[in-house]
Parts: sequence; structure tokens; C-alpha cells
Amino acid sequence: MDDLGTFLAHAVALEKESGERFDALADSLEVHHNPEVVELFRKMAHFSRLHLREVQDRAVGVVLPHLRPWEFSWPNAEAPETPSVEDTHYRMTAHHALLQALASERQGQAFYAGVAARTVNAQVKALATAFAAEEGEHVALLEATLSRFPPPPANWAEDPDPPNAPD
Amino acid sequence: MDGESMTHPNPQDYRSDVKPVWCPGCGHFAVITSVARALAELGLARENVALISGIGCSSRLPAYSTVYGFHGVHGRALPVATGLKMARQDLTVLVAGGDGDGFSIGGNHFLHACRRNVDLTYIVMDNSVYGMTKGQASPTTEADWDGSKLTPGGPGIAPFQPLEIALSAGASFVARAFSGQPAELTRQICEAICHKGFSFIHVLSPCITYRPEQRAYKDKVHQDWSQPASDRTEAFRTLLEDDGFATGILFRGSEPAAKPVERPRVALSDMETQFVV
Amino acid sequence: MDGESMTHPNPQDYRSDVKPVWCPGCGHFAVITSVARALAELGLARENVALISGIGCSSRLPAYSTVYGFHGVHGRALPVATGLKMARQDLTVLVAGGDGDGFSIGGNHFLHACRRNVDLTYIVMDNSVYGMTKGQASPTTEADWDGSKLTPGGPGIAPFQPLEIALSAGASFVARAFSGQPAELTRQICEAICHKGFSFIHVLSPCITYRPEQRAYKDKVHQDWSQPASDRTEAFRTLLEDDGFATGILFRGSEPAAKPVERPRVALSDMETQFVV
Amino acid sequence: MTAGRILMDAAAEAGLYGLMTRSLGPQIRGGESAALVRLGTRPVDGLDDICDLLVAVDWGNIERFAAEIPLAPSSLVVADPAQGPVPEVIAASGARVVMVPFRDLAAAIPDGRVNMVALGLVASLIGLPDATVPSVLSKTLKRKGEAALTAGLQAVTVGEEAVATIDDTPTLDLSQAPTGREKWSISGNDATAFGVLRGGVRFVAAYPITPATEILEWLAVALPKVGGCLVQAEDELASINMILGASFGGVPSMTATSGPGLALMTEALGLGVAAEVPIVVCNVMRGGPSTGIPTKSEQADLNMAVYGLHGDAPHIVTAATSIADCLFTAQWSVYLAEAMQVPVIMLTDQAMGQARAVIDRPADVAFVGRRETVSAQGAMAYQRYAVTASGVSPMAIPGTPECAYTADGLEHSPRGTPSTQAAHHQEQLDKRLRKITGFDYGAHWAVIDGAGEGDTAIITWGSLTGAAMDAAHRLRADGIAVRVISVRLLSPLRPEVVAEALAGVSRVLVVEQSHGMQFSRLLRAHLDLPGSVRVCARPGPVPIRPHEIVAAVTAWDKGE
Amino acid sequence: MTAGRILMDAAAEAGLYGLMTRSLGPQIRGGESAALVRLGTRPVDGLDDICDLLVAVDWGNIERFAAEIPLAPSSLVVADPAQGPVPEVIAASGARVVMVPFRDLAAAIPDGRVNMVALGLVASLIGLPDATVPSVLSKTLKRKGEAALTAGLQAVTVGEEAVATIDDTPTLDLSQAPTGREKWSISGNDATAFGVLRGGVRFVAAYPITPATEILEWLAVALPKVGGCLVQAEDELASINMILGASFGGVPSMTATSGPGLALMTEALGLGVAAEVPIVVCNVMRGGPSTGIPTKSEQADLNMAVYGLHGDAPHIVTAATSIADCLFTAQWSVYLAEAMQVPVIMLTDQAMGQARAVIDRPADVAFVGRRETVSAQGAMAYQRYAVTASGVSPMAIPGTPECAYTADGLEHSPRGTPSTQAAHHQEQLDKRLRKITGFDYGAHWAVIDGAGEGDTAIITWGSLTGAAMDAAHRLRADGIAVRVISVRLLSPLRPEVVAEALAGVSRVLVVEQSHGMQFSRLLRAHLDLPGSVRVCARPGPVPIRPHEIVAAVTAWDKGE
Ligand SMILES: Cc1ncc(C[n+]2csc(CCOP(=O)(O)OP(=O)(O)O)c2C)c(N)n1
Ligand SMILES: Cc1ncc(C[n+]2csc(CCOP(=O)(O)OP(=O)(O)O)c2C)c(N)n1
Ligand code: SF4
Ligand code: SF4
Ligand SMILES: [Mg+2]
Ligand SMILES: [Mg+2]
Repeated sequence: MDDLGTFLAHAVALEKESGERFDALADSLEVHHNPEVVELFRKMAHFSRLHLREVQDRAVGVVLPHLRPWEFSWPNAEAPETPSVEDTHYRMTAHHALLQALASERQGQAFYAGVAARTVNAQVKALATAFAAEEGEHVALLEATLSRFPPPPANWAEDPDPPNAPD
Repeated sequence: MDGESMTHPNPQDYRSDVKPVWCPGCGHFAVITSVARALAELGLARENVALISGIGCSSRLPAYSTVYGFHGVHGRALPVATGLKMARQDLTVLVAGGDGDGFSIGGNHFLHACRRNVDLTYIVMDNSVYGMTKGQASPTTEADWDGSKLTPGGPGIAPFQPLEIALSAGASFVARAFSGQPAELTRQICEAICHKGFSFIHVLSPCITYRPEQRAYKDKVHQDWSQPASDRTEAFRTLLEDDGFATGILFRGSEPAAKPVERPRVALSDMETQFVV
Repeated sequence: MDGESMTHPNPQDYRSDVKPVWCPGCGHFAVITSVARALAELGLARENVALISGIGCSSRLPAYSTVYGFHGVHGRALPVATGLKMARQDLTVLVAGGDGDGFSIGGNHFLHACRRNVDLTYIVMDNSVYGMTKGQASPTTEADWDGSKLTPGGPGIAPFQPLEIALSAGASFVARAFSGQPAELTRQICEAICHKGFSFIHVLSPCITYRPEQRAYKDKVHQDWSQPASDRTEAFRTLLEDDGFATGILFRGSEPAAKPVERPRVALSDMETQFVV
Repeated sequence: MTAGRILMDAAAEAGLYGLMTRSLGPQIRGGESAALVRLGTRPVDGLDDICDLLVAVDWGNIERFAAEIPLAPSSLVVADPAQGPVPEVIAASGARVVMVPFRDLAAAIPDGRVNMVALGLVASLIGLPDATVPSVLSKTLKRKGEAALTAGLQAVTVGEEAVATIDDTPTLDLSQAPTGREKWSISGNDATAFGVLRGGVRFVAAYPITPATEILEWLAVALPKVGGCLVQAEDELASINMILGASFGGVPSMTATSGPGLALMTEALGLGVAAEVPIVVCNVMRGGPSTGIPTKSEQADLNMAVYGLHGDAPHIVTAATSIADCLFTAQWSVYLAEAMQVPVIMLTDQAMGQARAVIDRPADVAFVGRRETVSAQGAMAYQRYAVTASGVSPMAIPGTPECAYTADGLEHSPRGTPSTQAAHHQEQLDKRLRKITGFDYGAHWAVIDGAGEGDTAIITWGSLTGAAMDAAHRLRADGIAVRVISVRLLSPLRPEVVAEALAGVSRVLVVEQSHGMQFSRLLRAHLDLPGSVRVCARPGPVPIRPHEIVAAVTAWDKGE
Repeated sequence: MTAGRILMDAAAEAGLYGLMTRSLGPQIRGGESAALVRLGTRPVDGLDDICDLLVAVDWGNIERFAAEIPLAPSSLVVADPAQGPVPEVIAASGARVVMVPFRDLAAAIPDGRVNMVALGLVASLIGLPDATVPSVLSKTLKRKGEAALTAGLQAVTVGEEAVATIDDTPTLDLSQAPTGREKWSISGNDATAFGVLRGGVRFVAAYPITPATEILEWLAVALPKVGGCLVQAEDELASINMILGASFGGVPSMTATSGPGLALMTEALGLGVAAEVPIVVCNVMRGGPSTGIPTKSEQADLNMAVYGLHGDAPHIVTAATSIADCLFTAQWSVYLAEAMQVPVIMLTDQAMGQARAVIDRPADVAFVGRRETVSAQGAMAYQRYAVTASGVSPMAIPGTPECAYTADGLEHSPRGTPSTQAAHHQEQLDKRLRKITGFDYGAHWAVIDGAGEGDTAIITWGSLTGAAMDAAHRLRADGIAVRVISVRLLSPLRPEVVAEALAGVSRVLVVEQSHGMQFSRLLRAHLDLPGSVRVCARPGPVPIRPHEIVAAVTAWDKGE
């Protein structure tokens, strides 16, 4: 990724999609009465939006190309910091939520580190390195938090009530 | 590269404030996201898009979007959409639903919508189960899946092949996507909307409640169909080798889409003459 | 050759005294004749055979036969037959109808009957028109046939491909015949009845009233499929080259037919225990 | 059949009114058939008691419809001696029989047709002016070429000449025929089709079914000329859902079907009720139950039309009262559907749908479907299912910015969001009922003859209206004052309005063509009919004739 | 939910009767839910007026079903302080509120669950014997392993102990509880399923739909054990036609569905009527119209069940009067269908279908479906649709030599040959009506309480029967004699029999759960109810409670 605009477009999308996804997951868990996880996801969404603003600030004056959703050079199916939908569960606990958040931050960090390692554009390299470092801080923070939320018992997902058929 | 992004609406503009009732983790979440992204990408005005569905978890999509929606009855989304598009050629009409809605009770409309080639985009969220009614076997369920009390020991029937049927029935755009790959899904939706004629996108969309084993889909899918065939026979040949997990656009034909016939206008009063003795 | 014919009932025994309302010259006459010959050939007792149909000229078949018949409602012959066969495995169950009955209103049941593979023999008398309701376009009608006021200028839709759909949907026996070749048709019916599973015979059966040009079918058909494929993919390949007039048995699979599950018997009174507190 | 049509058109040229219905055998082509023609100097809305003249070119399967051709000693039967003796079912009536060798007469003319000979004979027998038949014939046979026309004209002349051999013939008094009025020759199905077009329908989806197909065929040709279109659907489930889709798109839409098809539409009709999408479904009734008797008439789909939806699903049911009225009722039905955003089932039947009448040109009426809509609003403020005083909530048509909503068959809040709350359910149920019970239907709810007259009322509907009117006419001539109420708005029935129309009545005769007395039970369920009530009900296919109604009233009058 | 079930089973061990219904949010899993349990020393067939005890482990979306949980100042609300203040909808009732920290209590136990704490609390509060809950719990949690059981038992104990903090608790007088009777714990849907099996059903085809699916799931497992089978069909059009086919083959057959599915079945139901093929369709009603409120109860499919077929199509409509009665009515419905060779629609509703009751073991009844059949006859002599005095024509089952015929939905002659003749139509219509109006239904047409008592009758049906019976009980206690008639045979309604049951009555109160007063209109259409009539009707989802019926009668009594 050797073009500054392209890089920043990626950074913007990465934070934006992350925030939107955390919000969507929070909504979903709100519907399922899991306030603990909702709070956590909302917080993550908030942080993503803060970071988005930071990235946008850095992008002032740079013309960002419009990339179509499938034109981004993500290493995986989605933007790296986007927590995956399928890892959520209505009975998930803060422990799971933190793991999910951690995974997303780690991917973000890896993405930026990868860009920094490969780019030939010095400006991009500098920015990517900085972003990777920032993500590293988040990772550390989340790891610390996670230690306060030990894994729940193995049967955490078990629900004695049957599913509902709302038709 | 020239500030073009300015003209693109925000995908969130296509999402309503109604919160999905879906189980956290359901594949359908990625579909509504991809639809919103595709609409934003194409810059379609919300009021000029209609999203039609039947009944099922998947069929709840319209309420979660800010375009015009019609949440009809089980299995009848395609006829509603056909009527709408034939009467209102100016609208972009999308249809969404599940494997039960589309291939079981709605199977006949699927066949005939493929043939009729009205310019619709049909997205089926296939989880090989009836999610909404507590997990019965659907047409695409494996013969030996014994997760439902309604079919103890499994349905015992060979699964329905959506892409083969769509091709045989004459669909002019046939694709497969996976909800875990939203970018590719978004691309397919964009292409399908731009395609003039009936477009069918088969989306593997796991039901984590009744088919938790479908979480493994992500390890099974492989993006194989990089270039759509323009020849139906060729597409068929590709399909004969399919394992059910290849994604991409399989076929894009060029038959003209069905449209109302234009005739010179006549005043109603002039039509009376045929009755006069 | 060894007096065997003595044991064969007379085909006429399978014909009732009700006179067909069909137009003289209608292709359907040959079908009832062929059915009677096939039943005689197989020596099936009349009371152990049931002939199920929907509504249409072609669907009038049961009354013209002396086996048990069920002349149901439009498009629903296959489910009636499925229920009958699943409840009464001892009977030989045939289903007969038209292209409108089977592929238009009955299209969904066709799809699912092919998949379900219940041991039925389904004979569709295809004349590419709704004979009984005065000649409207059917799913198999050519896009440009403008013989109906309901579709001025022609239906404008690619015709439905019965054999392709049947194969895609999983039918385990697929054949095509022409009413003008009753011997071949009789042979196919015999083979279909003997085949254990869902058998589909597509019969080109001209409607001389609304499609008089179909008299030319006799010059178009060619008996090409001399050996049934046992591999579905191979059958598909054959079909990709089909001009719609090849006759013969295209495919014969070997999937086991659907049957009710046998379980050790339990007395009703023993079932009560599950409710006792 | 063609001969019957030519005869009626010729009579129309002579200033007469007419009605022609047909009775057919089960064969697709070349089967036995009878054309029943009634001509008159006043508009003719139903068949008369007795067939004055029966011309039989052959007797094939006559027992299949003898019951539909009532004869009396006063009737004249003209038959061909070559067809054998007059069958017992006919002879038993005591009708006078005259022999005319149609076949031989026709055979003597190159390319001569038996039915043309019979046409000439009938026209001359009843005294149509000489020029009328040839004039219609030349229009009809024009595209068949000169030779066909010559043969036809010759055959007609031969028929006319044969009349000389018959005396004491049933002749019409043509001097009573009105002149100078524009007349239409139209079938009920064509009238329905033209009516919905006038009402504003621009989209139709349908699946063919006897006896409704002609409505669709007419519209398939007409719609593209006014910028609309018709889609032939794969089945009725598709057709009804297609019109829901089109109407959701803002385009007034309809379909036509008959009993079995309507049965397949009820789920989606309920969706139309719940999602408040206006549509019109014209159901041309045939004999039931099940496949029943597709080619014959009956009024037995009333129950299904009124009550056939699941849940509490208030909708409108209308019925045309005559062939001419098919046009009015169809147009009005579109108007009602659009004004109230509700499905309307319009009932006609085989007897009026496939019959053809010569009528006065119907008056132009102003009813055009117009829906209350919204234009762009403040973001998110739009409530599709707002609870309004009238019950009608302005509808946003796709394309209107800031008003996008999701039409839903699930119970919903005013905004349209799914809801299971009792309060939402109650208020939406109230609203959907209120909009149709509170609507001002004006005087169109019924066709009333003899309003306020006498103490006896005949209540009927649909194609029996003509017979009821004829009966009332005769009863009045006999000094018995009666009023006839033919109900055009079958649901909702409004008790106050009916009570008003029945003020002063102490005897009500309900006349209907169903075995289950469906109409009478519908009235009972919703109204208190005044005084004593009798029901004159018979299933199809034989319609109730005027004299039966006269007899029912007279018997009652005599205290029987 | 599970806690509710355990509570009821524990109460059953203590000799009590019980009823549990559920109210759920729209989420598939993990949504808000309420279990409404009523326990009693007499059989419990409906909910009571007021909820004595509400235990709220959280308040999530309480407004969604607050209307379904009536509270009064006499009620006790136990809530968790950690869940925030008591919501206004609850507080407004004036109920006494007590706080118990469920979540904290549960958290203190390894693997402790909130609902088990609540269960212990409730069991102790109402005074269930100590051993009952642990006993049921150990059965329920057996397959979950020792640890789960220990955790459960511990949580229950903690809950029991918490009761000490509450005074003046609602306790049951267990001394009144009958002992030594065999009790069943069964849902209405299971009872229906077992009933049809007992009636002889051996083939089922169906398409899943809420709230009917459990009937099918039970049968899918049970049928193969008695030599039958269930086919999951592609849609309801298929399922109903499949059972017609199986029944044509001589095997008693049924399907189960709910409103939208029944709507899709009406065409084929008409075929069953015309071709005289016995089938049973159990329709478990939910809120309508259209998709409506799938998880909630309503009695609004009555119209469609009775009138929803096209043409004159007489058939049977039955309704279960309680959870226990689902078994009887289902068995009887199969019997009626087979005896009369006619489709029977059996109505139950979500409130009884998905509710579970503790009942006395139902009495064995003798009704088993048995069809009048023929064995080999003289060639060609067999008349499938022979016109008989009873209207029932012996049926040939495929496999019977010399009797082959074609079952037909077209109108036919006695032999079964299609016919359009008026005489054939009339005689077949007569016969098809006669067989169901002339049948001897015995006393089973209704469940009557207080036969002959007083001058006030409450007429009701279905799941409101319990409330009506409760109301009658209280009214009698107050000196007002009333009788309750809960109609089990909704169609055909037989005027003489109803008149007999109403002899001496001058006031009739019709009680039903529909917005359109469908039941009351049905009665009006077919009967003359004696004296004055009032209707107490309300749509779903909130059921009518006993006190509302009491109030309606008392007000009338006071001349209001
Ligand atoms: C006529 C009718 N029959 C049955 C139902 C019940 N029903 C609702 S959704 C559904 C199946 C949905 O499955 P699918 O379309 O695969 O959607 P999913 O929930 O899996 O996304 C069924 C059977 C209904 N609503 N209407
Ligand atoms: C529900 C329903 N819709 C429509 C009809 C009318 N209808 C009767 S037969 C028929 C078409 C028959 O065509 P096909 O099956 O091709 O038979 P054919 O007469 O050509 O042999 C139609 C549309 C009907 N009887 N029932
Ligand atoms: S039940 Fe399955 S399909 Fe439905 S919302 Fe849950 S995960 Fe998704
Ligand atoms: S209309 Fe056509 S299909 Fe029907 S009987 Fe006549 S020729 Fe045969
Ligand atoms: Mg699904
Ligand atoms: Mg045909």
C-alpha cells in the first residue's frame, strides 16, 4: 500500500466498520437482554469512533480515493478490526466479548504492522507504524481487562428454556 | 480518486432504527449490512428502492432498512416483487428471503421468476433450516440431518440444488456468496442490481441456533468462480463439478429483461366504439 | 412366445365405458391407450392401480380408465399421489396431467416430487397450451406464440425445460415420448412403473384445436436416447444438446425410493406413560 | 352460438334490447350447445319463464340441458325431421312442434350452413325487419370473404322462406322499441373489464379460469393501449400477490378468477387487509363446490367472499346486478378499494359474465380510484398506519422521499413496526373496521325498485335481479305492491341503511341461487329483517325464473 | 419457562392441578418471557382474574406483555433490586412490592441460576411440600449431570430461604387437593396429537407453522411406532392434498396448521367435500389477520373454518373446550370425519395448544374412525356416490376388486361420472348436506354446565370455556343461577338441539375472543337465540377473564 490516500482510506474504513459493527452487536445483545456485554460493545464502538476521528484528522488535505467495498486490500474477508458476527452469542459473557474485541484489535495491529513492513512510501510507513503502536496499546489494555474477567463455566451457553418460534 | 467519495451516501443511511430480532451471531446480519453497502455504493436514492420479502428470520430484512419494504406472506415475495417491478419500471426492486420461503413454499414462484426474467435481484439466505419455526429441515437440508423432531432420523431426501434449478429455469444471473465474506457479497449485490434481468444470489448464511455446525462454513467456502460464464451450457458444466461451497458469479446471460409492452395510447372513450351496435 | 400372452389381460379391460370429451385427433387419446397397454403388459390387477390427476383435458384420463382414479384439483395431482403411495405402499400409483397443471400451477410439487423420490410414475401430456381453458400459453409455450389473447404477441418468456428441471430437481427416472409413437410410450410407461422411485415421462401430445401446427411433431421427433444414462451428469450433458424432440429414456438412477420408516410397534396405551406425572 | 349473436345484433339494429346466454356440453369443440336469446322492447336483464320458441337443429344430449330450457304448451318447437322424433323431455312439455328440414335446406346451398338457415327462420318468425340480419351478417362474415357471405345470405333467405310453412308465430311488437338511443352489445365480462379500466386499473395479473378468462383477455389487449399491462401468472397465488405488489407501487390493480382460484387467494387477501393495500378481485362464480360445474352459474361463493379470510379481516364485497351493471360495479369497486385502501371482492357469475346483452349506453360515472397519499415529510415522522378518525391513513407511494416504510402483514404499531401488544392490535383492528363501516357509500349499496312501496320486499342480488324485477313488475300489474332490493354492497352490510329501505315492510322474500341459503344467512347474521321472512333458494345451474318469485309472493299473499 | 414447568410438576406431585401458559418476545432465543402459572385444588382450565404473585427476575420489555399480567393491590410482586425500580406499568396496579436480590443470591452459588432461585422462592411462598421441587428437579436435571443438579438444588434452597424476608404470603390450602388420582401433565397440542392417534389416524402430512408445529412433532415420532408415517410437505397446498390421497387410500389422515396455512387449504378442503374424502385438519388459531401475531391466541379463524370454502360445501367444524378436551375432540373429530366421509376442521388455539396443564387422566372413549366401505360387487354396478337415505355412500378402498371408481371434484352422477345436470347437482348437494345434518352427534355437541339452571345462559367456545365456567361458579355462589354452554360442534349448528339446551332462558351472553364477533354472528345466522342477547367479545391476545363475565352478567342483572 504505497499511496497515502489509499492507506488513509483503509484506515478510515477500518475504524468506521469496526465502530458500526460493535454498535450492531451491542444492539443485538440489547435485544437479547445481555446488558453487561452491551455496555462493553458500546464502549468499543465509542473508541472506534474516536480513532476514526483521529484518522480523519490526519487525512485532512489528503484526497481519499473512493474504494468500493470489495476493492480494499484486507488480509481477510472483512476489515481487520471488525469483530465477527458469528462469534457472538446471546448468553456470551464479558469474557467472550473481550476476547472478541481483543481479536479485532490484534488483527488491526497486525494489519498496520504489515503495511508498515511492506510499503515503500515513507509517509505511509510512518503512519502505519504509529497506528500499529496505537493498536498495540489497545491490545495491552484489553489484555489487562480480560484478566479481570475469567472464563465462565463450560456450560455458559446452556439455556434450559427452549427456543421460541415467533414465526 | 477525485473526491468521488463525497457523492456516496453512507451505508448507515440505509439502516433503520429497528433492531433485528435475530440471534446474535446469525449470518443474516451480514446480509443486511451488505445490502446497505451495495445501495450506498450505487448511490441509489432510498425512496427509489423497494425491498420485498416473505416470512422467516431472513425475511425480516425490510424492516431493518430505510428503503420501501413489503414484508408479505410466506413464500410469495417474488410475485409481489414481479408485480411491483412490472408496474413501476423506475424502481430498483430487491427480494430477500430464506431457503424455506424461497425453495419450499415459494418454489413455484422461484421457477417462474427465473423464466420470466423481470429485472429483480433475489437474495436467498440459505441456512438449510427453517429458523423462524424452530429448526425444521428445509429443501436444502442434508438427507441425514436429524436435528428436527419433525423428521426423526433426517428428512431422507436429496437436497434441493438452488443454482442448478435457477440455471435450468432460465435465470439470467446466478451467483453464490457467503455471509462471512460481506465484501464479495456486496460486490455480487451491486453486479446483480446493475444486471438487467432476473438475478439470483444464493447466500450461505449460517443459522447458529439450529445449525451451529454451520460455523464451519467459513473453512469450506472457496472463491472459485472468478469470471462469470456468459454461456448457460458452460455454466452448467461448471456446476456439475460444484461442491456447494464455491462462491462467485457463476453465470451472466444477456436475454432482455421482461418489460410491459409499449403501445400507442388510446383514449378510453375511443375504446367504447367496439361495443356500439 | 410360450403362451405367455394367455396370462396377459386385455388392454381394453383398463378402459372404462366413459367416452372421452377430447377433440377427435387430440394427442391424449394415444396416452390413455398406452397406459392401458402398459398395465395389461405388466398384468397389474385393476384394483391395485390408482391413477391420479389434476385439472385439464389431459387430467381427464382417470375417468377413462377402470383402475381407481382421483381427479383432484388443478395442479395438485402429485401431492395426492404422494400421500396415497406413502400410506399404501402396496398400490401402483400413476399420475397424469398437462403442462399447465404440472409445470405452471403445479410447478412446486413437481420440483419436490422429483426430490422426494416416492415410487410414482408421472406422465405429463405436454401440448404447450392450456387446452381446457381455450388455448392460453403454458410454461412450455414458445416465447413468440401469439395464439392467445391473454398474451398478445406471445408470452415473451423462455419456455420451461421439463427434463432439465426434473434432472436438476433429482428425479430418478426421466424420459421423453411422443403420443404419435404409442409403442415407445407404452414401453416407457412399463419401464417407469417397474422403476423403484419417481419416474417422469414427458409426452409430446399435440393439441390439435389450439395448436394445430403441432401435427408437425411427427416429423420432428427422433428416437435418440436408446440407452438410459445411469449417471446424472452424463444425462445432463446429453440434455445440453437436446432440441426438445429427442425421445427415449434419458436417465435412470438408483437412489432408493422414499418409504415410511418401519419401527417396532408400540401399543397406544404404552404411549400414555409420557404424560403421567 | 354465432347465429344467436347475429340474431341479437340484428334485433338491436331494429331498436330492441336483448340477452343471450349459452349452455354448453363438456366437449372442448363441436359439442352440443344451446343459445338462449330473449329480446324485448324494454331492457332485458334475465331470462323469462318460458321459452317461446325453440329451434332445434339436432337433439344431441338434449337431456343435459333440457332443465335449462323451460317449455310450455304455448311454446313453439321447430325441429328437423331428419334428427328423429322429438325427445320425450321436450315432448312432455306439450309444446307445439313444427318440422323444418334444416339440414336438407342447407345442403341445397353451396357451402350452406344449418345455423344460418335457422337464423333466417327465427328472424323472420319473430318479425325482425328484412334488412337487419343481412346487415349484421355482412359485418360478421366480412373477413371470411365474398363466397362465405353469399352462402350465408342465401341460407338466411332459405330460412326466412321456410317460415311460410308455420302459422301462428310468436312475433314481437317492434313499434314499442325505443329509437335513437345509442346501444351497446356487451358481455358481462367485457363490461367488468371496461369498468375496472375506467376506474383506473392499470395493472392486472391473472391465471386463466372459466368463466372469468374473457375479462382478462379483454384487458390484456386494452391495457397496453393506456400504458398498463397484464401479466399471466403461474398460478393464482402468484397473481394475487403480483397485484398487491403493483398496488403497493401506487398503481391500481386487479385480477379476475372463479371459485377455485379465489380459494387460493384468501391468504393474500388477508395480507391486503392487514397491510392496507387496495386491490380488486373479480370473482365470476360458477357451480361449486370444488371444480364443480365450471360452465354453469351459481351464487355460492358468497360465503367465501365475505368470510373466507382468516383472522378478523374486514374487506369489501360488491356484486353486479346485471350485465350492464358489471361496468358500474367494477368501476365503483376500484374506487372503493382505492379510497379505503382495502381489498374489494367483486362478485359476478357465469350467467352474467358470459352472457351478452344489448343495452343502452351506460351513463358515465365519475368514480375513479384515487388514493390518499403523502408527499415528503420530516424524516422519520411518517406513520404509515396512523390511527385516524376515518381509519384511512395516507399512503406513501415508493418514490416519495422521507416516507419509506415497510408494509407488513404482521400486526404493527402506527409506524408499521411489528408489534404483539394488545393495544396496538386493538387500535389497528378498530381502524381497519372503521374505515369500511364509516365510509359514505351513498345510494349505491343497492339497486332498489319500488322504494317505499307495499309491505312486501324481495331482497336479492346478482344475476337474479332481472328475474326479481320482472316478478315485481307482474305482481304490481296484479295489484300487489312490492319493492325489490338488489344488494350491490354485500359486505359490510349496514343495518341502518337496510332498515330504512325496508321501512314499512312486514314480509321479506329472500331470493338467491345457492343450496346453502348463503345470502339469507348473511342477512340474518348482520340484520334484523322486519316481519316474517321466507327464502326462495335453489342451487345452479337452473336460474330462478320470474314466475317462481311471483308464485312465492302470491302464495304468501294467499296465506299459504 | 423451565422453572414454571418444574413448579407445575412439583405442584402436581402435591396433588394439585395446574395450568401454565407462556408469553414470549419476538426473539428466537434469550428474549423476554413470562410463564403464567395457575394452580388449584380443582381442575384449572383458564387463567384467573388477577395474578396473585409476580416474580420478576428482570423487567426487560415488560410493556410488551404487561396487559397479559393483571395485577391488583392484593397482588404480591417480588423483584430484584438490581434490575432497577419497578416499572410504571406494574407500579400503577398498587401491588405490594418486595425486593429479593435474585441475581446476587444466584451468583453466590457455583453455577447458580436465577430462575432456580426464583423457583425455590415461589414453591416455598405458596407452601408446596418441601420434597416436591427437589424431586422434580432431580428428574429434570438428571441428564445434565451431578454438578448441575447440585447447583440447582442449592439455588432452590437459597430461594426458599429468601421467603423468610417476606410476610403475608399467598398460600394454597393443600388439604383440599385430591389424592390418589392418576394425573397427566400435557399440552393442548400433545393432547390433540394423541387424540387423533387414538381416533385412528395413521398418516399425516404437514408444513410447520406456529403454534401448531408441536402437534406434528409429536406425531412424527409416534406414528412410525404404530405403523403410520408423517411426511413434511413443501407447503400447505401439498400437505392437504397428500392427506386427501392417503385417505382416498383408506388410511385415516390429518394435518395441523394455523390461519395462514388453513387459508391455503380451502380449495382442497372443498375437494374433500365434493369427492367425499374424510380428513381432519386441526387449526391452532393465532392472532390475525394475515401473519398477524403468530405467538398469541385469538378465536378469529372461526369464519374461515365454517364459511371459507367456495360453493356450497358442507363440512364439520369442531372445537376443543380445554387442554384436556383437545384429546377428546381430536379423537371425536377423526370419528366424525370417517363416519361421514367429510373433512373436519378442528379448532384449538395458541392459548390451549401451547399451554400445559396438570389434569386427571382423561377417560377412555370408544370413538375410533371407521368408514363404511364396500367389498367386491357385481362388475360396474358400484356407485361411489349412491344417493342413500343417510347421505353416506359406502366407499370402495383401492385394492377392492370390481369397485374401482374415480373420486372427482367435478359434480357427478351417483356413479361418479362428471355431470352438469341440474338434477345430479341437486341430489348430490342434498346428500352431502344430509349426511352431516342428519347425523346423531349425541350430547357431544357441547359441554354444558348447569343444564336447565336459571334464565341466563353463557354461550362460549374454545379456550374461553374455563373462564366462563369459573364465572358461572362465582355467579352461583352469589345466588345468580346461570348455565354455560360451550359449543364443541360449531358447524353444523343444529337449531333444535341448541333450543333445547336454552329452554327457559331469557338472556344469552355470548363470550368470544374475536374483534368481528364471529361466533355471535354465526349463532345469529343459524339460530334464533331466545330473549335478549349480549355479546362480550374482545380480540386477542388478552383473554377474557372470569370477572369480566361475572361483571357482564351482574350488570345485566342490575338492569344496566
Ligand atoms: C402459509 C404459512 N405456512 C407456514 C408458515 C410458518 N413459517 C414461518 S417462517 C417459516 C420458515 C422460514 O424458513 P426460511 O425461509 O428458511 O427462513 P429462516 O428463518 O431460516 O431465515 C415457516 C414455515 C407461515 N408463516 N405461513
Ligand atoms: C385453481 C384453478 N385455476 C385455474 C383453473 C382453470 N384451468 C383448468 S384446466 C387449466 C389448464 C389446463 O392446461 P393443461 O394442464 O396443459 O392441460 P390440457 O388441457 O392442455 O391438456 C386451467 C388453467 C382451475 N380449474 N383451477
Ligand atoms: S434462528 Fe437461526 S436464522 Fe433465525 S435468527 Fe436465529 S440464527 Fe438466524
Ligand atoms: S383442446 Fe386440445 S388438448 Fe383439449 S381435447 Fe382438444 S385437442 Fe386435446
Ligand atoms: Mg432458512
Ligand atoms: Mg396443456
